[in-house]
Amino acid sequence: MKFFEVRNLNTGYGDLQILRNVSLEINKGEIVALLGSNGAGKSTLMRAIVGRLRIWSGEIIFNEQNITNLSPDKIVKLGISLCPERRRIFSGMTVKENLEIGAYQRRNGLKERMEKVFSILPRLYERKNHLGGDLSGGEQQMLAIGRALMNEPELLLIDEFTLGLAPTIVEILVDVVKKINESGVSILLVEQDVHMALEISNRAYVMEVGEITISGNSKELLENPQIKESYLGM
Amino acid sequence: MKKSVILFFIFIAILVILPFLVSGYWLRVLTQTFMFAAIATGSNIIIGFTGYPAFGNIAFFGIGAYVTGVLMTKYNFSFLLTLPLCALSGFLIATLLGLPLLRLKGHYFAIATIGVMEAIKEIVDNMTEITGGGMGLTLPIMEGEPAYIYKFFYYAILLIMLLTIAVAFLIFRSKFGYALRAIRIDEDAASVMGINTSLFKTISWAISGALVGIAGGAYAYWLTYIDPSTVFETSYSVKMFAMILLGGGTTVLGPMIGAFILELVSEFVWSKFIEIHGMILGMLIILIVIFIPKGLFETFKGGFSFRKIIINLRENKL
Amino acid sequence: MIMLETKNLAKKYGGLEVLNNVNLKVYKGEILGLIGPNGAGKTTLMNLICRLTDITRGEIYYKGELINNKKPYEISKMGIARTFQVVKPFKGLTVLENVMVGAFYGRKNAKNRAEAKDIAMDALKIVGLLNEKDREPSILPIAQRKKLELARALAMDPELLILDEVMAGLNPKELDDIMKEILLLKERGITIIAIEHVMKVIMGISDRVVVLHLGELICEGKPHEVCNHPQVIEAYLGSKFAQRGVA
Amino acid sequence: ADVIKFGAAISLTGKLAKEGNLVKNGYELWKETVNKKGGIKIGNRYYKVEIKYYDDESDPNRAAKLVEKLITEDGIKLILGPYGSESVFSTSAITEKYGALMVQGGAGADKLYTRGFKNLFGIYTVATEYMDDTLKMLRNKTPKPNTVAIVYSNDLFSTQVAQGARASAQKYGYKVVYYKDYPKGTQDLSTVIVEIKAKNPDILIGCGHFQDTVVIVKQSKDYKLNPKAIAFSVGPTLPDFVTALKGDAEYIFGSAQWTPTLKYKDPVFGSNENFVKAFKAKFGVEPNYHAAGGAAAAVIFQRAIEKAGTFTDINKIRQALASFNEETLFGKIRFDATGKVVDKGMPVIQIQRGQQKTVYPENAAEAKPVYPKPAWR
Amino acid sequence: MIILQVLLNGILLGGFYALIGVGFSLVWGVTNIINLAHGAIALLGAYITLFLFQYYGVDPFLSLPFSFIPLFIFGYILQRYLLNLVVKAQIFMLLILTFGIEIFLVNFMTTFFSADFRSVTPDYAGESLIIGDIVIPYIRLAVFAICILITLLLSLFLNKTWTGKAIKATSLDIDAAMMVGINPAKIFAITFAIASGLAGVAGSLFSLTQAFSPSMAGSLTLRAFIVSILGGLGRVEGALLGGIILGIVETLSSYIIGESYKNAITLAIMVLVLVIKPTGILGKKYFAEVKH
Ligand SMILES: Nc1ncnc2c1ncn2[C@@H]1O[C@H](COP(=O)(O)OP(=O)(O)OP(=O)(O)O)[C@@H](O)[C@H]1O
Ligand SMILES: Nc1ncnc2c1ncn2[C@@H]1O[C@H](COP(=O)(O)OP(=O)(O)OP(=O)(O)O)[C@@H](O)[C@H]1O
Ligand SMILES: CC(C)C[C@H](N)C(=O)O
Ligand SMILES: [Mg+2]
Ligand SMILES: [Mg+2]
Repeated sequence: MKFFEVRNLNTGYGDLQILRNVSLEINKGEIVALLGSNGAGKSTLMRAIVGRLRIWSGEIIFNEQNITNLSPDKIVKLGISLCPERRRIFSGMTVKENLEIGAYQRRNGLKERMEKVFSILPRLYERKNHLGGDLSGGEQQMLAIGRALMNEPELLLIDEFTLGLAPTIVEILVDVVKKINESGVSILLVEQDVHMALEISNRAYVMEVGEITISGNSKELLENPQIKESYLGM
Repeated sequence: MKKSVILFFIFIAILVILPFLVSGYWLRVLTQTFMFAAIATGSNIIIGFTGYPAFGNIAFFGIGAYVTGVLMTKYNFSFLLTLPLCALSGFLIATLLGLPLLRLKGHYFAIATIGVMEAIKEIVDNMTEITGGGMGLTLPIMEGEPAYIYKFFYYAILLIMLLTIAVAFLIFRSKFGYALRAIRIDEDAASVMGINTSLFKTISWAISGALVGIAGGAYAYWLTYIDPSTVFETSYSVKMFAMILLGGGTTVLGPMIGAFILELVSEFVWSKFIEIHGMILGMLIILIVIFIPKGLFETFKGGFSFRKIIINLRENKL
Repeated sequence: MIMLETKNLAKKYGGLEVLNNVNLKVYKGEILGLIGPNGAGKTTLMNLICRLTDITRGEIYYKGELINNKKPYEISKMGIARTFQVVKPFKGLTVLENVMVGAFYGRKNAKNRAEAKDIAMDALKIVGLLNEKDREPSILPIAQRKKLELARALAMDPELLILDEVMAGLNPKELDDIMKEILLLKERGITIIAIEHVMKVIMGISDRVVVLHLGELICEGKPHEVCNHPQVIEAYLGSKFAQRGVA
Repeated sequence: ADVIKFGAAISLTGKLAKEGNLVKNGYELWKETVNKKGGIKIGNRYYKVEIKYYDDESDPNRAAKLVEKLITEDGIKLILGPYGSESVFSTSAITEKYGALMVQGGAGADKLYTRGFKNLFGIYTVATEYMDDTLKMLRNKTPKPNTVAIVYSNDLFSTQVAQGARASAQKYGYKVVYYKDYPKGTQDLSTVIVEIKAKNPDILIGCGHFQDTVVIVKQSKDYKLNPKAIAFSVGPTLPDFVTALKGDAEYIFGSAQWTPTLKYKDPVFGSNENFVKAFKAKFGVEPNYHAAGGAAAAVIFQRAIEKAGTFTDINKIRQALASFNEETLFGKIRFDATGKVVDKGMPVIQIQRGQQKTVYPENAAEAKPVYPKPAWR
Repeated sequence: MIILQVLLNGILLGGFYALIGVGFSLVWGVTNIINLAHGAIALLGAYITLFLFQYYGVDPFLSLPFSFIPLFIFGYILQRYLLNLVVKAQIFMLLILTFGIEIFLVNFMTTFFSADFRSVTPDYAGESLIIGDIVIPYIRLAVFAICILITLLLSLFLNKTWTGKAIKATSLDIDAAMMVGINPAKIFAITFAIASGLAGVAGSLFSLTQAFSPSMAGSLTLRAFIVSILGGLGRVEGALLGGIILGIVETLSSYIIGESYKNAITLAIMVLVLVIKPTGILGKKYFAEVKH
């Protein structure tokens, strides 16, 4: 039985097909990295998984349930959360309100969960009464992750969480991601810092122009000559 | 592009010979259509090109109407002489208003222009000495046979429409036009590229005001009776906007096409369904927005197709 | 020769002091790397130089001339061009037309469409976007949109080019390519300020690096000097990075 | 078949729809009555009446366009007027230009007749004479009223009514203590009422439209403005006035171009009384002056055509109208050289026990005017 | 003394303006739709009250729930099945669309209720509280109190309930709202439903103090418009403040400068507020920033 699986997915925008026969799976407790150059379609795949994009054909299975073309709110309710590209936090709401609304589909035990999020991300606790929009980029990224955790997801999708962040912050966030994973959440990670992504993930997929071209164990991929040449610049 | 230009000239040629073929009423309907086409095309310079939704642009129409009206009745100006002055006053007033108002964006700008329009209307309404206030202004009736008079206005307003289109076209193709489009999309980016945004915005509104002002002047002499509530008419604003959107605001000819379709369709609707035409017109607008929200020009530039309608429908849905 | 200089420059947003007494010098012909933690005020500093936001205090000189009271469009005509961290392509215009706007109104000031087109094509060739010239920018992936920003700036024929994180989101391979292009620009005599969080890039292209932290310049020098500066490691690079060494 | 076609562009929708439809009802009843009698008689032949309607949406510009359509497309040169001075203004310019003929019973602005038009005939007593009879009637009452407040809507018709009212007030020796306008369509007049209250006038005259009168009455009551008489140019004559205001409508005066109780003979309906009966039978409600104006305009048009003996020779019909002198349900109608009706007078009505009662002129009065008006409870 | 009375009138009038404006402002702030049909919807409420009053003798104040509920449902359906189909189109398309709805509703009302001006006049209409020279009509006082009460309840609803918070979140960022499991289609519909319901209530109250006909829809919408601008989009407290300011400005300018300049002055003040503080007097950071 598969925890999460994408089978032969095809989709795109308007008339334009972006993803072609994409298949991928995630086992419970894993971190899976999704690599690929710009415009390969990684964010598109994430959008399709969370129901933001109509799927033309193929299917997505989560915990034995077919979630193909379910609406985003239902998918969130089932336990898949997305930390989108460019963070998208609610700038006009305080950190606390942002976290609260993250629990929109899981209202029980809100207090305890918020405690937990604060313990993973203590910086958020310090700023809990500030408006989201007033936070620095790194803090906003933490908030985005924290908000996703408020939904107690079983699967967390993270899209380019280090983009434009200072090295110190990246370091902290990498630790946060590892901690989240250790607490039992499976993670699908899209990341341009291929080195880092392969270091923290168990397995990885490489996507090129809408198709999965390489997949395998992360440690092995680090040594893969093709990867080395086209993604690590060596 | 080539093809649409040829089509446009054929279309104009037909319009030029039409007065010899149709009756006074249809001449009047067409004249009114030209008038709306001129208003929509002129307003589109600020609305569609520059991206500033001047919802109250009809203010300049009213101003033009009153300039012609007052000059002709109080100072015995000849009609043709008043038109440049209509343009001038539209230009000047838009320039003055532009300085404070063009700092606003989007909805806010739209509302501010509505406010300004209503305020100008009220001022005209209260300047009873000069404008006749709420009692309106009666212009001298043109000398001559009705047939002659109607052809005169037909051609005059057709010319005004063509002038407006020509100006819009020249702007669109020019360096200036690129600047306006850049401003529409992102003003910060435009300004660091070397575009003097506040100056250009103001000029574009001023040109727009001048063109709409001319249309207003012609209207006043054509109808011979104006009063504040008929020339500063909010529903004209709405109509103008509908025309721009229907045809497509990012194009030169879109507003004119919108004007022709909307005027002629409503003419049809009005004559066929006296009692419920209002409801039908409302439905029609709703349907247009749902099915061709990008405007006809944009949606069907590669030819008509249902697929495009469906794609649009999918895209705009929540 | 000093190209650009700020003297005691400060910026406040409401009560928040974002920049505080910044004295920055940029020399002709160099590539200056500007780094610093998120929210340090890097983008704000560039916005001040381009005169997009009001100066709270201090002066900015460009080639010896005080530019405090200039408008953004005047700045650009003086030869300063920039890219935006959050890309701002002109949607609805094609890639080529986007770049033509730069040619029309920048320092080049092209007189007609033909001239603007020539300039634009050159700029597109430099950044390698020629194949995309008739596409609509909003469907381009981020990397290409960043290239478009760059092409547009180049079409303005700048003397001083400000790059605000043009390389964020590129993978290592793509980074190598674009770094080479930037070095080529330097060879053409363009002075460049590059803001970047990717240290590999900063190390690879900068002649000099300055570090901005909490609105103040805390350090400046050769790239490797800066990297080993304890305050910079503390505030920005982090200990692990220091251990791992400069890539 | 032998028919005479009339045309009318009239407000069936929009802000004047109410009045427009009433005028149309008047036209319709006339058409039916005439046709029942065989039609319009020219020489020895009878011609059936047909009326072509268009809806001007209460927009004068549309009205002009539609009248042009009637003339050029439908070939109709006999135009029954639209409702409202603005529309009559714009459409009569069209009929004038095309040499078509208009008889209108829907507009009362004096300005209509100052343009030197030959082809426009109007049967409404003009605006400046509107309040004259009311002020005349009140001048000798006890306790003697001395002061008048006039408030009016800023539109062509109402402004002229107010001007006339002021002139009449001065003529009859009243002092005008308040004279101000408000913009057309205002919804709140509390400030105006409070200001008038401070002047404590004996008579309050409101020159506006129906909704304004309702607002003025409601707010007068709210703020205890208690003049000895309240009179409106338009409003009390509409049946809705009582429906909307109930008891508060009591004792308010209104000027009417016509009232159902007038005792005139009529060449088509026989008498005013018959007209009222026929109207009630057909539309289920008592007619008011809008409807009567429509019917009367049509009757006059018909009589002129019959006298001229032609329905195609506009010149002859015009002459017949210019020399018209006949009693109709609207009164004895004569036109002056500009085409406006003269010496028709303006009956005054008062709401008494929820009914419109004609209280002036004495020969048509059904009841005595109640004066002074009791204070609001 | 007159000035006091005038000010008081302005405040009382302002309560009504706040109620007509609050829903409009909410819809605008949350869905970015300028609902030109708002006034027409309010008039539907007025007709419901009139109908119940005339045929069943229902007291106008008791009829408020009867205008709220059907219009709430009407609003929900309108947004869910019509406006939601096009919300992502250019904002001005939506403007035209709501104008289409307005034309439709106004003509619908004209056809079915006729263009007549109507008014609801219960027996107690015209009773006033008199303190010295100052007159306070009871009905206006009651209308004012109800308006304030409803506005406050709405404010509580938005700040304390999950739905309220979801409305707030959706107004800030639709995409992000979807990420946390909010269904914006539903939230939009609820927002529009609330606004329509409240418009209906406002219309019911309107029928008590004024004469109304379908042709008045536009001027009601304009008032709602000004209130939203003055107070700040999507801000309940803003609408209250905006309403009262509008009321006072209207009565005061009418008193000082004259009734005939009232609208010009009101609009000039609106434009001034726009130019000085485009987010309105109570506009909050990050809310209702111009969205394109
Ligand atoms: N809304 C859209 N409409 C049309 N095309 C789009 C849209 N969004 C993305 N695309 C196109 O889809 C392709 C894949 O984009 P996507 O954002 O999924 O790439 P990505 O792998 O996430 O790249 P990046 O690393 O830059 O984030 C690109 O070619 C892009 O131009
Ligand atoms: N318009 C504004 N109003 C208020 N504060 C602002 C505004 N713009 C920027 N700031 C604040 O100023 C500070 C500096 O921001 P700036 O964008 O310059 O940082 P940066 O160094 O470019 O960061 P990054 O590396 O994340 O791009 C931040 O705290 C930011 O929140
Ligand atoms: C009430 C009518 C007698 C007058 C009409 N309102 C007009 O404009 O002339
Ligand atoms: Mg992506
Ligand atoms: Mg930055």
